[in-house]
Amino acid sequence: MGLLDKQFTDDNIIVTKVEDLLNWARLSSLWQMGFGLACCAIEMMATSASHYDFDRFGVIPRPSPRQSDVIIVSGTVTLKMALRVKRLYEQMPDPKYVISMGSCSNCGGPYWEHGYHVLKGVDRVIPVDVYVPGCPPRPEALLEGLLKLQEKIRNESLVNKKSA
Amino acid sequence: MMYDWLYNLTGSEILAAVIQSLLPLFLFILPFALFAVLLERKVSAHMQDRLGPMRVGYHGILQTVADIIKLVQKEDIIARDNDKLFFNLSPLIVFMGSYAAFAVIPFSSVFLGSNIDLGLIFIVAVTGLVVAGILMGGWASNNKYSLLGAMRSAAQIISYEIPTMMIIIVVIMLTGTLNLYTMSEWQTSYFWNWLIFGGPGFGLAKFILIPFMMMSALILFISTLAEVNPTPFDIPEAESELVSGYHTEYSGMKFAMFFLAEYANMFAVSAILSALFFGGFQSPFGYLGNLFNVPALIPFEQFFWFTAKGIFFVFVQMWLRWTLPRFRVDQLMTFCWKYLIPFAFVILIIVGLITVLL
Amino acid sequence: MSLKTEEMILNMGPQHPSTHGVLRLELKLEGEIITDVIPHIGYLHRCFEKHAEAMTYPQIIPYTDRMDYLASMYNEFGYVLAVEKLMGIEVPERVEYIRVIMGELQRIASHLVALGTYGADIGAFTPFLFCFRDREHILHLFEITSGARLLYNYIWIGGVSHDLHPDFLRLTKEFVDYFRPKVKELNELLTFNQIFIDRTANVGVLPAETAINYGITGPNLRASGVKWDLRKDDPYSIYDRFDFEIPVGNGEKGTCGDCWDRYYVRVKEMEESLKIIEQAIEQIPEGDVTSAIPRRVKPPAGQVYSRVENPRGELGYFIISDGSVNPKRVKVRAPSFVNLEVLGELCKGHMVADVVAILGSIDIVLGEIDR
Amino acid sequence: MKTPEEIFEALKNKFGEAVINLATDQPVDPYIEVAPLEVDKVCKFLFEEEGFEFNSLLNLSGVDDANGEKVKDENDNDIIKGGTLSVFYHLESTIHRHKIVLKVSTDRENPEVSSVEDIWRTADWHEREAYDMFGIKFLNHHNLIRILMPYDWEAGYPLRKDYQNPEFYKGMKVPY
Repeated sequence: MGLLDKQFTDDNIIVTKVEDLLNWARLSSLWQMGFGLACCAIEMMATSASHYDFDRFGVIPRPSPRQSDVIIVSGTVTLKMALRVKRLYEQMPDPKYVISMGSCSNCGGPYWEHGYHVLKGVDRVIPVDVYVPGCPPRPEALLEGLLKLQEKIRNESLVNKKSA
Repeated sequence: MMYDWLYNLTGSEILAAVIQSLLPLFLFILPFALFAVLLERKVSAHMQDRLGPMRVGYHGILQTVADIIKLVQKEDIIARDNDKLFFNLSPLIVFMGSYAAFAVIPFSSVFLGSNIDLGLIFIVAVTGLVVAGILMGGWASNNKYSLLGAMRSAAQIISYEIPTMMIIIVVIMLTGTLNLYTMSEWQTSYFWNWLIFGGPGFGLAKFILIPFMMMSALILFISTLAEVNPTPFDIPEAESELVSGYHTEYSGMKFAMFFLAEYANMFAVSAILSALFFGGFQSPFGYLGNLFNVPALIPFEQFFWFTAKGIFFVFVQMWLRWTLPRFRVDQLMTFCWKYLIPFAFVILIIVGLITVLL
Repeated sequence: MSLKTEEMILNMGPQHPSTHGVLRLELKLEGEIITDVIPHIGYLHRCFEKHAEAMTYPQIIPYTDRMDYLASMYNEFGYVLAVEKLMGIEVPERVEYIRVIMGELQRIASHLVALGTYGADIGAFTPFLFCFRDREHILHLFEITSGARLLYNYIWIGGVSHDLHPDFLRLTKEFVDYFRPKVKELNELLTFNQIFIDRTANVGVLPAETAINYGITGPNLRASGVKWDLRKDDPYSIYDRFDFEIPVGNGEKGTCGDCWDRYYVRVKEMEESLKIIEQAIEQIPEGDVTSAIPRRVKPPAGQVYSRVENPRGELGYFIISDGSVNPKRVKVRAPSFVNLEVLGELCKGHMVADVVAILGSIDIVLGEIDR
Repeated sequence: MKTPEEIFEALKNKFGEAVINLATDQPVDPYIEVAPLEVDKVCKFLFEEEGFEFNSLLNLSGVDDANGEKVKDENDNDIIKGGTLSVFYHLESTIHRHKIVLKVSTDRENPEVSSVEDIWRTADWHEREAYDMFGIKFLNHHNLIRILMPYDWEAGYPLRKDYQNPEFYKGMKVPY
């Protein structure tokens, strides 16, 4: 996570106010990695396009993992691709988030049984923050997933609860 | 001038100098860059039947603030194979180059960083630093996309500097000065005195000059546009080809510096264009301060007109950016060497003859 | 003395903004000039053919959707035709019309994505969003019919899953009227833009001979000047009843078979599809749409190769049945798979920026290539 | 326009033993069966001979006939011993507008078929796919490596009927 995360042992007004500011900035400007895998990528593109407009939430696609905050794993992750997805995730700078979009990347989707080359769930290689179900999820579902992620970020803390 | 004013105010030379050098940064460049990024997103959104940022503040006005605060928080990745010194230096140089250009830009007759006689040459020189920074970044990233982007960028900026310089020479021939402030002063009030309409006075020369001046302004606009890399000239960072070009490997604040420098640069070139051809800080219709006899109002009016012209040209840049496709490297070079430079040359000669003969 | 630069290998993909998915291209460069391109595919291999062997015939339909996810309706259409051919099922008139309307709407939707992303590849981002905006209207039509936006499972063996929405025909007509001017808008914004023409004309020229030898089909083949469209040349369903043109490339802005031709053929095809849709709406009869759906799909033992003109080219299904409820083998002749093969040939001697232009003009869908 | 019968006659006259028979008992398309190591010559003939000119290879698909003997291996998995693998070729002439299906059958344990890659360039990837999925070796293919599966996939050929999926691939669990 970021430079200040979990660096404080006790809560006080300054820390909480700073925390609110930082969390607000993080959640308002989630730059998405422009990275599509399969069918869901088309819905992801539709979400960024005029009709649904991801930009309203401050989400813009960045082509380079170094400048992105959230990776939307949109589609079937195959065994051949899995290590690349992991690599991309590792290339992103902290704090970073993962949205798993669609049944395939949640759990293998329709390919769970006979998919000899399908990774059954991207959570086997990278940690996932929000799962969006659907095959493919509607753009509204992806937006909901994004709002859930924002909620999650809003509750992040600079205080290290364990040491407190 | 501003320095004298500040000196009188603070009574200390050092303090005055420091304030004077920081003022543009805090008063103008940072707010402007933030504003320009938002403007870009809003302009592009409305051109594309979208709304753009809506959730952060009223109609997303705090969007870029959030972006910057977020970027500050991000991890600063320096990969093992990066050349650390140059990798870290590059964004600083790029940012410095575009920031330094603001020192001589005459925002108004009072608000002017430094009134040096070599203003134009200074701008061309410091924006040259940007190339060095980009090359450095591209090389130090140790990434093939960055390297290709940096190489393209260097080739592009250096080529387009030639028509820029030629047009600047044309302007120098007419105005007889390199000082941007004097140049703006020379094109006194009322828009028909602007250089694009042949400059002040109503001689025969003015009317002969008008078509050439319009062409010069166009060439200058195109070639300076190429130096700040928006589409159709965004070859160094061509998203669909080179991922993000020379800044592919940069994260967090370093990326933000490239980002802000780009928008600062956008304004800088617009400022040059308006200072050279569009009367700089001069109002097109005379001043309210003169009308109501309040001279103190005039610098503010001038500031308003200058930024308004600057932002208008920035808007034109964005407009082009979201309308046109991108050139290919060789086409870009062809465009420069086969069209812009010969035209600039012809204009140079004709304007030279006009100034000598008429 | 000639200067020689060291060969540089550039890996483009699997994550790259303009590889249209998870394609990986290995570019061998000399400076910015391409000496060789090696495509590496399989990053989206989802084992369709294995699934097909384990499923019953109707269960396979959703999987065909997921192959070419930009033209799902047409994938179902092709598969269903193959099974019907094997079983000898005659489908009701209304079903044929519904399938054709869906197929042509799908063709427009698919071409819109192709053209839009092509614009984005060349660097013009706005047409991309305009195309997606128009595509939403088609997706809405699909949604009121089948309930899904992208993957429909609508066309079934012997029929369609249910009848059209009562408003469907009216809305489709409205869409046709809405869309005609939009094609013009796209042309003004992108097609005849001089920079766009400079970027695409005379780039990646594919001669007709090479195209046929490489098995290229669809708009890519037609752009090379070969008038070959299965809707006319090997008519299936009821395509022989409609009056429409086959647009071919003629090198209007450059050489016949260049990227611009490939692009423009798609624009023209959208207009032709509109014509077909209009005629189909006029002619569509009333009737039951589910009457011919068989209770049990158990084709006789044998093999069949059936093909349709997918938005990307010839989509063939090769089905071997052993007389049971599961097929023994389903092989898909995916048009993108075949079309992509020629990429290396087209790119040689061009620049890095052209690879993107050429790849975009071939219009691939990775789901179909890797299956 | 030539019917499958005419094509079969011509091939039989030209190649004799290499062309095995014409299967007409099929519900839709009849096919001509050809010897696996002669298929390139047959195809070359069909490609070049005037009146045929099959200039387009529509499809090339491997098939596991699964007609061998089913036995249990040491881990109690069904495997198939013996039998054949087949390859189907769908040819079309865009000049004469006729189509034909060729079939070759090859030994399952050591499947070898001549490559037709230098006749139709499109066969390159099709053959690589058949190799990838079934392990059919196409002789004289210039670059016969896996195409869809990872290059380092070691667990066999997935579309064979007795394929067993591995438990792990590079540390990732494969089954659900």
